[in-house]
Amino acid sequence: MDGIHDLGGMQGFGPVIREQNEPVFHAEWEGAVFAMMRAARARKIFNSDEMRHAIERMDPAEYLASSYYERWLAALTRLLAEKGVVTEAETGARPANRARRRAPAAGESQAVVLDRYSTAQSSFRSSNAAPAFAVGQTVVTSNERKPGHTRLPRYARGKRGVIAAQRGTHVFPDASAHGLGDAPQPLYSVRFEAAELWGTGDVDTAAPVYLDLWESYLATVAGPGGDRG
Amino acid sequence: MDGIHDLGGMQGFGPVIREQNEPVFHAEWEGAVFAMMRAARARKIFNSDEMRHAIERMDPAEYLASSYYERWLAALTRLLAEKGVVTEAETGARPANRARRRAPAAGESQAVVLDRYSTAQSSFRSSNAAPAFAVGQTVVTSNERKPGHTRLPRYARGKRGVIAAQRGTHVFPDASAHGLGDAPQPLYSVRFEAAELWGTGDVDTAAPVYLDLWESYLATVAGPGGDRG
Amino acid sequence: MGKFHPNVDKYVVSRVRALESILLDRGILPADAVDRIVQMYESDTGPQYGARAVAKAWTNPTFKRRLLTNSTAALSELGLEYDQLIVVENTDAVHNLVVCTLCSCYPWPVLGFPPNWYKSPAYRARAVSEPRALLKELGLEVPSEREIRVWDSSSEMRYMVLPQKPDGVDGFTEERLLPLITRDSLIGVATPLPAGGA
Amino acid sequence: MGKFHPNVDKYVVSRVRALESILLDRGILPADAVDRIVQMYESDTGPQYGARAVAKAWTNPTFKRRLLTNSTAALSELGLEYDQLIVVENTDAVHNLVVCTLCSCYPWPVLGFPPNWYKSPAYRARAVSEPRALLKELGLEVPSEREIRVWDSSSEMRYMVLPQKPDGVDGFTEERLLPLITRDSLIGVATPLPAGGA
Repeated sequence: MDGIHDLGGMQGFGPVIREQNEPVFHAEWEGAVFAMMRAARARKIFNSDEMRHAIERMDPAEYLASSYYERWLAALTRLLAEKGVVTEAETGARPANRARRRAPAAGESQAVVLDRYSTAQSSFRSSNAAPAFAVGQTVVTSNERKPGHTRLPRYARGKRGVIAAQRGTHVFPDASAHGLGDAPQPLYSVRFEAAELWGTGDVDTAAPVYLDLWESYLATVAGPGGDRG
Repeated sequence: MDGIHDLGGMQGFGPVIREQNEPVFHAEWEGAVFAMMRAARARKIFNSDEMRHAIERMDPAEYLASSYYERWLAALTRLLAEKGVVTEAETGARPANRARRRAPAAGESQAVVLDRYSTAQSSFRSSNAAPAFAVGQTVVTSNERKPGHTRLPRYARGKRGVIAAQRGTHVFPDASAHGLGDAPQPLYSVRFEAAELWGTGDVDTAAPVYLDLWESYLATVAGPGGDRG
Repeated sequence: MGKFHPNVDKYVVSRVRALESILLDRGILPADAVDRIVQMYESDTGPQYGARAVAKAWTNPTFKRRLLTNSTAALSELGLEYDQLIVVENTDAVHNLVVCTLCSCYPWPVLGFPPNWYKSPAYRARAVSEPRALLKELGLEVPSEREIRVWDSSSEMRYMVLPQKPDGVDGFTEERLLPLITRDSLIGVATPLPAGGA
Repeated sequence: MGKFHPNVDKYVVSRVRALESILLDRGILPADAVDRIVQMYESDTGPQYGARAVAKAWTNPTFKRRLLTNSTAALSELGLEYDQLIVVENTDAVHNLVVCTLCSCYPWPVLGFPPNWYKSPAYRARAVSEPRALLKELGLEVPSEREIRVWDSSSEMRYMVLPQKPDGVDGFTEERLLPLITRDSLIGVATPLPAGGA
């Protein structure tokens, strides 16, 4: 979807402010949201593509007004409701101060306190299908406007690029976010020249963008540079 | 600029809610903002293109969180400061309850309480230059990403359309918003097919969009349908 | 008041009052301007000119032709000097819809103040890319074979729809037709009211 | 806390507490999970693995080649099982910069938690379209003739920059190099600290 999350190239946001000695969490509730998200993911209540799409479906004004962990909280609440685990009415009705952590039983949290990365989370899938595009080939991206989750940003829609690398076969987020399974596809690193993305104005031509794009986002172009010259 | 104001085609905003028996102003302060804007415009402190650009320069999160007249207030405050009429420090420092309207002198507001439309506001300009494009001609819009004000929406950037009508010669907002005078140009009504704008997905092909575009936004395309076919 | 400004009103009101008092002091805002402007617009708002032009076009074919080809001349016959209007005609083949995606441009001289929904991000975002679905949500089903032309008001030209005349109003005078011609029908999100409906 | 949520904190905290108590009751959230996770990440965060890999690459050309061509194998030598990393090398001709415009994808296993600025709309919006100007604002001047490659993390592959080795560190051990390798230099918004600077 062409949602508010698709920020690449937008103007008007002002400077990037770096905080010195930034803490891991800025408040206790951020850590709690992080832990709850971990737990829900460990219990396989939803996957990472569903989580991203839940964030994308926030009201655009609320999205921009929210901090990172507020967005996580919104997505978590929504997905727990959509999956029938916790209704929104329950969350709203529960008295705010009821959370009392019991004394921990040794080892209890093992299933939830995950390793920092587990290969079970890998997006790679085995495949017998050969990739359709070769390194160096010019491709054009889809101009399709999808109602659901996709990982082709709006700024790179209908644009020409060159295959920079093959990245193997991966879970397809456009399917995975909608309960349609892994539907794996070859993935490519595609290089886009700045003038192709941002036009002919005051553009820094020595600043290409590389995107990882799934095979179904891409189509061949006639001739090495295509018919646009 | 590719700012938050450029909303055409964005997804995720939800339903359009119509208010029954909507009042002209929803609160007294809205009428005051409207009147102040009228007064500032009547005094020629800024023009309508500068006003639009001031709204576009709002912080994106604040833009979406604001109502229509809150945006006007933000633009008015900003422009009065930028034009050196009222500094932002003055607005902030002034006690909130100091506004006391004096008893009106008869006829005093005549210069400000404008007619609903005055031909002095017309955007038409006389010109000897013949329009470069003819009705029926296929054109392609600029892909230029401008830092300032422009009236070519992002969804119609780098797209092909057909000249539907010539609209005469008009003030050019991209100049007028930046103190660069009227810089008038021929204006055209351009028809864009939905598939050109929104791609090959689930698109309503019988829903073309017509935009009024200035000559410098447009370029010719080789052949009647252009080289893209 | 923005949806996400829980306490915005007080803050906004205090800023407005402060600015108002400064502009009064400096003579930029005449003392009676706010009251007079509010009074004027609250008493004289709405689509009077637009509706009048449509009623006349429905009953007078030569006026209709002028309205569609030279609206400035047609509107001056109604006592309105306005040179920026384009009138677009609904037919069995074409339905027209007006929007402004970049801000909220609207033909104030003929339609009065724009309603809040017209200025909402939802309308501005959706009208260009999914007009048929949006109109259906708003209660107007446009047959799939009828083209919907969306007029995105990107210049100072303004757009007004000339809706199709309802059935059963042949022989109606302009005065009888007027109440059928709603603001929403002149934007393109509704049809005029039926002959017995006003 | 959102910039425009003046009183967000209390409201958010109450929603978080309510949800936490429900998930505890249902056994989805183990009783000690929040404390253990917070403690684990607060004590063990930051770019340790990433910095270690770079220090080793600077001192060991064959490891560097593996890191650039098969990061999974290289990282497993450092005790990390991670198969999603692409390492991109800065040279005199190319500077690399990592962003995620659609959300905030970041190579957590090698760099720890992403800083807030990396997740900010401003960084996500600007890094792809005006990287050189943005880097200059952040204090890093990249010569105009040097290509800036922006890696927008659109898939589950993650990106880490292999920065250029500072001058004057020839013969340094990995341990002496480590403190020069900042998180920001591994994202591409800074260069490593100078030899005397840590």
